[in-house]
Amino acid sequence: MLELLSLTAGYDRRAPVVRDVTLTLAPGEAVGLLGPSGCGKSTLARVAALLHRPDSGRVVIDGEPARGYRHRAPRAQRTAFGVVFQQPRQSADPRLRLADLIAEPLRATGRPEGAADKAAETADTVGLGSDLLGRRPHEVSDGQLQRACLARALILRPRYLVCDEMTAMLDASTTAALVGVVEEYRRETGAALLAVGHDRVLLDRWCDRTVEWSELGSRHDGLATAKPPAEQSPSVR
Amino acid sequence: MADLALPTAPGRVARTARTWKLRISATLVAGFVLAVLLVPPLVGLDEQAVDLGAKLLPPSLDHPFGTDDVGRDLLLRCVYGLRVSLLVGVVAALVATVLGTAVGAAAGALGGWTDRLVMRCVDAFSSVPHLLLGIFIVALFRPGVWPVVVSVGLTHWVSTARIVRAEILSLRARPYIDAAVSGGASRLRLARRHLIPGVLPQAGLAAVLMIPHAIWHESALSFLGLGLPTHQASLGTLVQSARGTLLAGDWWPTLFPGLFIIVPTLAIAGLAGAWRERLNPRRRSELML
Amino acid sequence: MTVLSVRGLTVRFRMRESAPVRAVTDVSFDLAAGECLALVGESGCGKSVLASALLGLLPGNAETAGSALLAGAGDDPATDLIAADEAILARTVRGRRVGLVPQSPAAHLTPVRTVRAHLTETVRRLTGTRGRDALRTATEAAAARVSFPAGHLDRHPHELSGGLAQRAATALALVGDAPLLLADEPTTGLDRDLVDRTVDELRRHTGATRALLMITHDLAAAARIADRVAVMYAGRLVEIAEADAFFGTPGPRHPYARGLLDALPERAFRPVPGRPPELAALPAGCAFAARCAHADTACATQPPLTGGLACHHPHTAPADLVHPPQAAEAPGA
Amino acid sequence: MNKARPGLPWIPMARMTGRRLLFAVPVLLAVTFAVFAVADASPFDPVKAYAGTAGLTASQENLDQLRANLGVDQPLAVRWWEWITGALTGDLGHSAVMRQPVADVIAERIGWSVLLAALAFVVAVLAGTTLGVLAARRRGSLVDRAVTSLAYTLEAAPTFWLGLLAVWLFALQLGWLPAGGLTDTGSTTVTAGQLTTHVILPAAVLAASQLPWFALYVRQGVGDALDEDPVRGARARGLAEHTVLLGHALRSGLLPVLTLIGSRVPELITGALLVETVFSWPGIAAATVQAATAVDFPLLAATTVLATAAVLLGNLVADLLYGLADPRVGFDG
Amino acid sequence: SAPGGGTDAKGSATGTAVVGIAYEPDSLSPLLGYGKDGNSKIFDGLLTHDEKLDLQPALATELPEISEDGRTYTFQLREGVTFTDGKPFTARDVVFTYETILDPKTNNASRTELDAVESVEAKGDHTVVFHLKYPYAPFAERTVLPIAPAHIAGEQDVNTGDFTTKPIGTGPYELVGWSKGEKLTFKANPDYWGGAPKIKNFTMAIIKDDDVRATRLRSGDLDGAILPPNLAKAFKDGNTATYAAKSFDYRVVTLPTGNKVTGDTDIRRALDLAVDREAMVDSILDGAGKPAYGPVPTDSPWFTEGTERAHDLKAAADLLDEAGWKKGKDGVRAKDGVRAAFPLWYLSGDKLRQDHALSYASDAKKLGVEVKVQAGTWEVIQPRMPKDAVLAGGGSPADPDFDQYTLLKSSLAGDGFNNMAHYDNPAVDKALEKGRRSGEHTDRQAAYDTVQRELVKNPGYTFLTHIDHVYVVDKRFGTLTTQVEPHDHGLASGPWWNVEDWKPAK
Ligand SMILES: Nc1ncnc2c1ncn2[C@@H]1O[C@H](COP(=O)(O)OP(=O)(O)OP(=O)(O)O)[C@@H](O)[C@H]1O
Ligand SMILES: Nc1ncnc2c1ncn2[C@@H]1O[C@H](COP(=O)(O)OP(=O)(O)OP(=O)(O)O)[C@@H](O)[C@H]1O
Ligand SMILES: [Mg+2]
Ligand SMILES: [Mg+2]
Repeated sequence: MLELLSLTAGYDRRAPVVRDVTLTLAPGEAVGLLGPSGCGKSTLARVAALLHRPDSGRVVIDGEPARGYRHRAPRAQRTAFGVVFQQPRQSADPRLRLADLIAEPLRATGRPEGAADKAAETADTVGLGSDLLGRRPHEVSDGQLQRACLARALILRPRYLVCDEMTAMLDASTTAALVGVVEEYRRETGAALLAVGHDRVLLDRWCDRTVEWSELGSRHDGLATAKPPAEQSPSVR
Repeated sequence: MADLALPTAPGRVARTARTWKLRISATLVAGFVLAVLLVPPLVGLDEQAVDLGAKLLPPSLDHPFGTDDVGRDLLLRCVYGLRVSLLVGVVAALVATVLGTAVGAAAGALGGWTDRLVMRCVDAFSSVPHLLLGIFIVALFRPGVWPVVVSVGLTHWVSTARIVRAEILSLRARPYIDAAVSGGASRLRLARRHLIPGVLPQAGLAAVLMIPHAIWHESALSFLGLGLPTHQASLGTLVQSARGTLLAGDWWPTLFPGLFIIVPTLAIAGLAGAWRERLNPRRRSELML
Repeated sequence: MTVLSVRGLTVRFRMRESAPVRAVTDVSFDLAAGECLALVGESGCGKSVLASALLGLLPGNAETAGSALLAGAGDDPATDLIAADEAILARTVRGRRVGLVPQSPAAHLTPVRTVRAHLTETVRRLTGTRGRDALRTATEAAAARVSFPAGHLDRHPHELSGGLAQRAATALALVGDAPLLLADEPTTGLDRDLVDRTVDELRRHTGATRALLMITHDLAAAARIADRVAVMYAGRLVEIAEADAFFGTPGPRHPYARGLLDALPERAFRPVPGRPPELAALPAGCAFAARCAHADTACATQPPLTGGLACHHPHTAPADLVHPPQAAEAPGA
Repeated sequence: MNKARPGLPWIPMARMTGRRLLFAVPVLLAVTFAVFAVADASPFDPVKAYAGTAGLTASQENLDQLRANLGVDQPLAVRWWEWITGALTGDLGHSAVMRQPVADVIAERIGWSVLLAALAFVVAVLAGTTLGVLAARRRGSLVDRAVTSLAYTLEAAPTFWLGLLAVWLFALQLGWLPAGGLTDTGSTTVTAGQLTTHVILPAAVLAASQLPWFALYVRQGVGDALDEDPVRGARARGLAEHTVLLGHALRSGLLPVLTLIGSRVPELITGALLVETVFSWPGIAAATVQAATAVDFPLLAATTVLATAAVLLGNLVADLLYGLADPRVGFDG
Repeated sequence: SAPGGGTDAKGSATGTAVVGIAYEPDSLSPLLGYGKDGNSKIFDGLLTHDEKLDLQPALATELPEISEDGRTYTFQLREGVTFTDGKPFTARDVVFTYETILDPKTNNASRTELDAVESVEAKGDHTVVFHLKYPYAPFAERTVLPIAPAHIAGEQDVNTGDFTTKPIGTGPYELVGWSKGEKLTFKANPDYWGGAPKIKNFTMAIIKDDDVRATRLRSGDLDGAILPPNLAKAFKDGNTATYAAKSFDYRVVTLPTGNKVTGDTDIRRALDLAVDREAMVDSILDGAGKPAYGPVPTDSPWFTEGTERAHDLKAAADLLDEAGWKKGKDGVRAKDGVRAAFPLWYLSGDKLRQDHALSYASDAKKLGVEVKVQAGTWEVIQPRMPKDAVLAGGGSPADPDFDQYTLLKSSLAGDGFNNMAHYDNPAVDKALEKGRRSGEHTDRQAAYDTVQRELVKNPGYTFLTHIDHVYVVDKRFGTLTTQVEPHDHGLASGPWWNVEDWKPAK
């Protein structure tokens, strides 16, 4: 069970992006998170995955409060999350071949034996061919890279998956395929899922429940809101 | 078929040029290294033998590089000098680069107060004028190769450290670092796997530049009368002591040692460039190797 | 009037160790003024490479063949985008005659400069606007056009959310009012509202004189504004159809295209079976054969693109109900 | 949350400056003590240095008396403490080699050194950056090779060598510039005109010796940036080549260059020392060597404090600049 | 030529001279040692040297009156001489100068040179009497030492006061400015008692690097400069004259008594025969010098005829063979298990000494003696002097006592840089003592002859060369002269030793 309790987070203490948000993922539950662009979904996802320290509030993982964020979080807590980031280009180290990219978490957590095979296997499940594994990120398409990122997120067999607009730049078939992969994985492991997205139809179809950003108790104002910014901006024609 | 219609891209020409450059660099480096390793055991050089009768002979078959102002064969001295200078240059560059990268990476990757403390120590270190420390170190021991190596190595790691740290600070904010953290990477792993490879080009450039710079230091110390014993052949001392003859119109005692500094440096730089691109291939350079 | 006419465009990437990657093979199509062509296809099939090829921005290991004739307009003569040299492309084509919304917008912004700096600079270069105030106004107008909040103009790329970066990139691409706009997934990261507004803006921008090539996976968005849809598979165009026919009845004719539509969450949400072929080792015949339920021995030869379709066993809809798309007629020959 | 027009981030910058000032005190104390300690440990004998050539024939008794007179027979810590306390009250002590109060030595010379070094540094940064950008533009081209070779050659060329060559060429062969000194050798007053002609050669030589690092780092930074997506984006927008180079590639690749601004200061001082010797430039750097070999503690400590201050300042400026240049780095440090 | 600094500008201003020198004085105060050997420009001594190095009166009206026992020197002072601040010069200034130098509180490293002085006494305004502790024949030579004004220098700290950098004297020139590390500028003293100098403005540019100095001379920036012989060779055009000043400046290898090899008289003598001095003069000095067989140059009146030794490798080898130094397998001789090998140090950075050391080693090698050349700073070398050979330099022309006593006297062995070889020869000691105390020239000549002959029998030093100091000066100053120069040749030497007497051509 993952509890996000009255989280307030952002990049400037005076103007937090996420305000007082509470969200709970029951064990094995898949929750879709919908919200307008720029409202703070990715920020929330990063906080949930212990990658960003909130200004206030708590993250409780299976009853155990998070003891820190980023490196301060114990490795076991950090690796309980598999994260697929919104922008695959940015979240892949340009120097690593896809095979290493996928295997890196295994090696980083001290399990280098058989990492390559395991990586190839996982790559296969997400539909990456072996010839792509030898390439570097700039030699593959964005969609292919996103598949590699999904494989990387799955390889440590996390208990929680955080997918931040994982399918935003994927075609329908690939989307369906990757959702299938995630579902298959969840069936196998009983992992819970937080899927961030814009596509209500997709999330409804994919997740056990879909929540709207506005329902999360987050009061927000300023520009990055559900209200289209254009309506506030005087310079719009 | 469309495949047949494909013209030769300009990339292919560039590739051959690159390959050639790499080959030439590699050959040169290998040649110099071999010369340095093989010649001294084969042809002994009495560092203190002079032949006042054969003073300042221009290049000839007997003396391909000519002789210096006390009649010593310049070719042999250049080879011996390269041996000393490569030792000075390479060791000093290694010390400076390894130390600098380690410290810079530690400061940059750990951040916070560690960073501040370490960087202030680096500041303190870097504020000791290089030549001054060189003078003291050389004076503490006696003039020779190791004091020069130590003095260059000990003073020059700081700039590498600062460059590495700055780059790491910038790399640290990249999203793929988040991914690595989430993948369970420890700080050390993060530094080793993601941050340091990212700064290696910078550190490598510093290392390559340090080689001629160390030779420079060695000759600057001899200029101040504190370097290697001036009768011992090193490229720095050769260049330094050839100045007088150049003004008197004899060019060879300057030209050849000068070439012996610059050509190996360029060759090493060429190799380093190739290595760098292999390590860090990017869109454009990918094919050119 | 034809804005862009692509003939036999082929792009290969030479690889150091493996066989060359045939990212785009023998692609031909025309794009008329006022037209919006949606290019769809499975991830990795070569859509972005096609767009890059049209801008001459391919990486160094790419080899190209074929032609892409950009119609002349005003003072500009017609230009073959594939053959033109870098100087011409840089000075007269990019930004001015061909605009691009890149697929990873955040990665295509310079990390150390603000969005405003990017926009202002582009506005100055492409529209010739001068003067602080004029530039400021023009910058903000450009941002507003794609609903980029003015308050975020002074942020650096890494401080933007995915959707904001996407909007910034779109704003940048629209500045030049180019006759041909290449939009590579212009709607990723945007919520439904914004998607609609963005594509409408793109459509409006296209008007009657400009052309839009929109690469997208978002079939809803494509349906909303596209005149025609092109389906790409393994580097080849396999079908070009009128959008109404494609999304409505009778629907696509190529089995792959049908599978693609079936994968939509609002439909079967079932992926096309099998996996995309490796572009470095394409079969001699139809690349889709391995995944196709209808495949037989005929599929061992490459089907030509005729009548807007390249398939030996097209879906047999009552073909007579469909007007043969005219534009698709022209290339194949 | 609406960020107003962004001025400079004054507050973090001020905080960083403050922290640095605080740190400067222990650093300065440590450095002066280290200098005293190292000088004390060095085999150089202040008394012999003071006596000069006369010392070679002086009797031991005479030398011992001198040692007592100069006060260098006291323990190291005592001398350091006296110097520090003296310095705090504004008395920097008396220089034995210069036979002058240290304050006078510095006052007379520092201006000239700062003039020389600052001029050279500005030239080195500008010229180095320009050459680096030119080289990076087309890697492997003739320009690139020329710049790279030049840079490595300059790096290897001993400064006194360059100086000699410059004098030979510009003063002797061409007769354009005077060969050395602060003013014409015969004149007794310092005029601006003379100063200008006299500073050109030494400054140029010093700049040339500092230039390789800038040129090569810029070349590398810009070259790498040119291969990356942001530049692709900038190109796609149709920006002018110089904007792409300077506004995007250079801006991204600027970080190491800014770092060099701080960390080249010690090298600059080292170079100045040799240049001042070669050109008979009456600056402080040349005095430093004399102070070192003569183990002139007060002068050595004072010049070290100056050098340290220069380095700390250089580093602070560099750190502030890269906080500004790369928002991802910030002002923590 | 350089704009503004070129010869055109100066061609008209013939009253101006700019010379380039390699050394910079530490201080300009005579009390701290400046100008102690005369020619100080700003100051005068009681006496001065002429071109032949004979003593001539300066601030004194004539040479001193010496008492019978040689322990009292009486000087009559010139009247009407003023310092450049207008104050008159009197006996008080003389007493002040000498007493201050003798005061241990004064940081004067050459105080030892006045060791013989017991007291100085003014008799009235214009008479000064020196009382010596012991008869010291060359004492008058020491009184070329410049006289400082008591009314200025006496008012401030002698070691740190202003006077050390802004001196006032009675000399032909006044200091205009001293830009340390760059130049010293002088202007003529119009009221000089010896007549106002023709060269109105005189500048000494301090250029440490030989090559730069040569280049600046070539560029017309300088009117004259001291140069190493190989660089001076290039100045053969019509506008410059080259002067090779004879000197007492020798290069010598110390053969320390404490070392089993160098302390061996046979080895010493063999080396003395084996070195090829002519070759060194020709190649290393480009002909600008003479072979040295002892501290006294062969053309000095103090030189003992017949002490020259020809280069004779064979004789040297025979000598060693006879003495039992037999060649071993490695070509190095040995005797009683002692290899004939020793280190030879030279001052690092000094090319002249390096080349001498290397040629010495090469010559020794031919003889079967292994000399290992090493470089170091004085700090490194000094502690090793009792055992290791050093390539040293020295020489003082004014009186043979000045350098021979400190070089050879056994009681001074190891005292600072005195008697570096720890030379110990009772006959020499006796002769040195006699030469220093005797007032009779013939006695002194005999004494120094003894020294030179002893040095042939037991050469504790291998003297190599006497070096000419080479100067290149613009011809428009006419034909100039040089003095015989000492080892240290700073401001006071060179053709400008008497710049106040130059008569530039119009
Ligand atoms: N590193 C950062 N520094 C400052 N502000 C940031 C940073 N990252 C994001 N922001 C701002 O925080 C807000 C929320 O960003 P976030 O990425 O969480 O949005 P999002 O809901 O994921 O939007 P999208 O759907 O467009 O991806 C945005 O206004 C964004 O500009
Ligand atoms: N530099 C390169 N070197 C080698 N292969 C490349 C390179 N760039 C792209 N490719 C390959 O070319 C093919 C087409 O890539 P492209 O980026 O056009 O795909 P796409 O259709 O845009 O897919 P997506 O929807 O995932 O963005 C992919 O299979 C990719 O692996
Ligand atoms: Mg987001
Ligand atoms: Mg794509």
